[in-house]
Amino acid sequence: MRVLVQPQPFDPATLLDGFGSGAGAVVTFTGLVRGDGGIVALDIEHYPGMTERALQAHATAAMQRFGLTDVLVVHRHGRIAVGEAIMMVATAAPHRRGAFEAADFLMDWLKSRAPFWKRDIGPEGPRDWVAATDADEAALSRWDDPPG
Amino acid sequence: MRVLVQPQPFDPATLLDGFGSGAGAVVTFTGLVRGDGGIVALDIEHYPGMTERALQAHATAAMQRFGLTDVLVVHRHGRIAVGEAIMMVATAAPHRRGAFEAADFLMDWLKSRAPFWKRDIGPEGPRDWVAATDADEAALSRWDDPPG
Amino acid sequence: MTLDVLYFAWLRERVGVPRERIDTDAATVRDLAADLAGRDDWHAAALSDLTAVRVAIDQQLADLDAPLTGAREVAFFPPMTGG
Amino acid sequence: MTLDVLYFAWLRERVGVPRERIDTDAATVRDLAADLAGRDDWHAAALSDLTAVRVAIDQQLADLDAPLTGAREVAFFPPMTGG
Repeated sequence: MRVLVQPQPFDPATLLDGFGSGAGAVVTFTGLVRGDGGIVALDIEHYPGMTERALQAHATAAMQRFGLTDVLVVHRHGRIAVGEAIMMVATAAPHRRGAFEAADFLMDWLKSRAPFWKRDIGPEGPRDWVAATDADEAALSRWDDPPG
Repeated sequence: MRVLVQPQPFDPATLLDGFGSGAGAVVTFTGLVRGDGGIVALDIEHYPGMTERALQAHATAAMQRFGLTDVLVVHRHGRIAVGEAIMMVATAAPHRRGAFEAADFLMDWLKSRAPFWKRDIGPEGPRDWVAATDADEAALSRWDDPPG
Repeated sequence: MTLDVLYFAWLRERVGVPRERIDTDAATVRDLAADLAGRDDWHAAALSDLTAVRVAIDQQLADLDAPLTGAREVAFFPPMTGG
Repeated sequence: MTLDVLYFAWLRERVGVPRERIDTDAATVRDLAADLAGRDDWHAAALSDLTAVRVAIDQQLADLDAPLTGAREVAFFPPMTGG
């Protein structure tokens, strides 16, 4: 298990080298900054200390709940330009169902419970902080019951 | 959109270079040969011509159904050693839900409707052809209704 | 009617060849399987029980009762187990 | 009681500092927010309406009514929007 919170860009190929060795299924999710509304970047603020602890705790929970053989979470903070990757999760499991569900679960949690806050940056400078969405809350509530 | 059916090993980093440019979410699934039951490899047989056409058709269907901006499917045939990747699908979409569901859909289809047949290879040589499973059929039937 | 008939996986092993060109009067895939199964023991071993057999006509999945009108290539194979 | 209080995102901007060390007699997080909101206009702008405010005590998510017994660090922030 590996959890990284860093300002630097990350290289998926390097991080995934050897990941999932012995597993039958590896799922990765990568979140990229889209240029919607003419933005040029995002600023991501985090809570140093709490963010790393929360990610570690949820990566561990996902390992147990979905029977993973490995999990990787990397999340950037600071200014991230349009087109760049913000974060990636990778999950490894014996079969595809566990790997898919664990990645989906981790993403729903990251979107609404991980201590990150983001704001849009336009050509003119910082805009508003991005508001939390009901859709992200609803997505997370899917996991309240044990997986089927 | 890109569909590859080939005997050679593939390099995910090379195939994914530039994949999902402009998207907000990229999901990849990689299937690896596990050493269950003391096997040393799998032999994958395919139907040259039909396999490529069927993969193209389903990749196109997934693009439309899930609003993807890009899709990649690579599937090997021939002898594949334990620990090696058999196949990979990658999906790119504006938001995470479409990318996850499309990858999940493509995998369920690949497991039970794509023209590939596999057999276990032990240290002593070829064993039985792998039988289709009810679980894979059930997984595919999840997609009979329009996505929620 | 002249057809190319293809076999995959254990059907290929039982028939002994991956493909063959044959002449037949069969109207449907099921008729074709019966015709072939009556030709020798190898074809019979592959095609007398169609419970676990899938078919494609001209590289499109088809039912056993699909007509062969205009078909050039018919394939017999077990349920797929890709991925 | 001496506490480190941290602010994130728009709460940080309204208060004007990312963290401060304060003395308080507040028994709960909600009492602490009221205490701080009464100190000046900046704190009031951040903490008088707690509808969209989340809190953590010693880096664990907590309720507004959670007691501050033993707490060393309290953080106020908007709902998270990571990923």
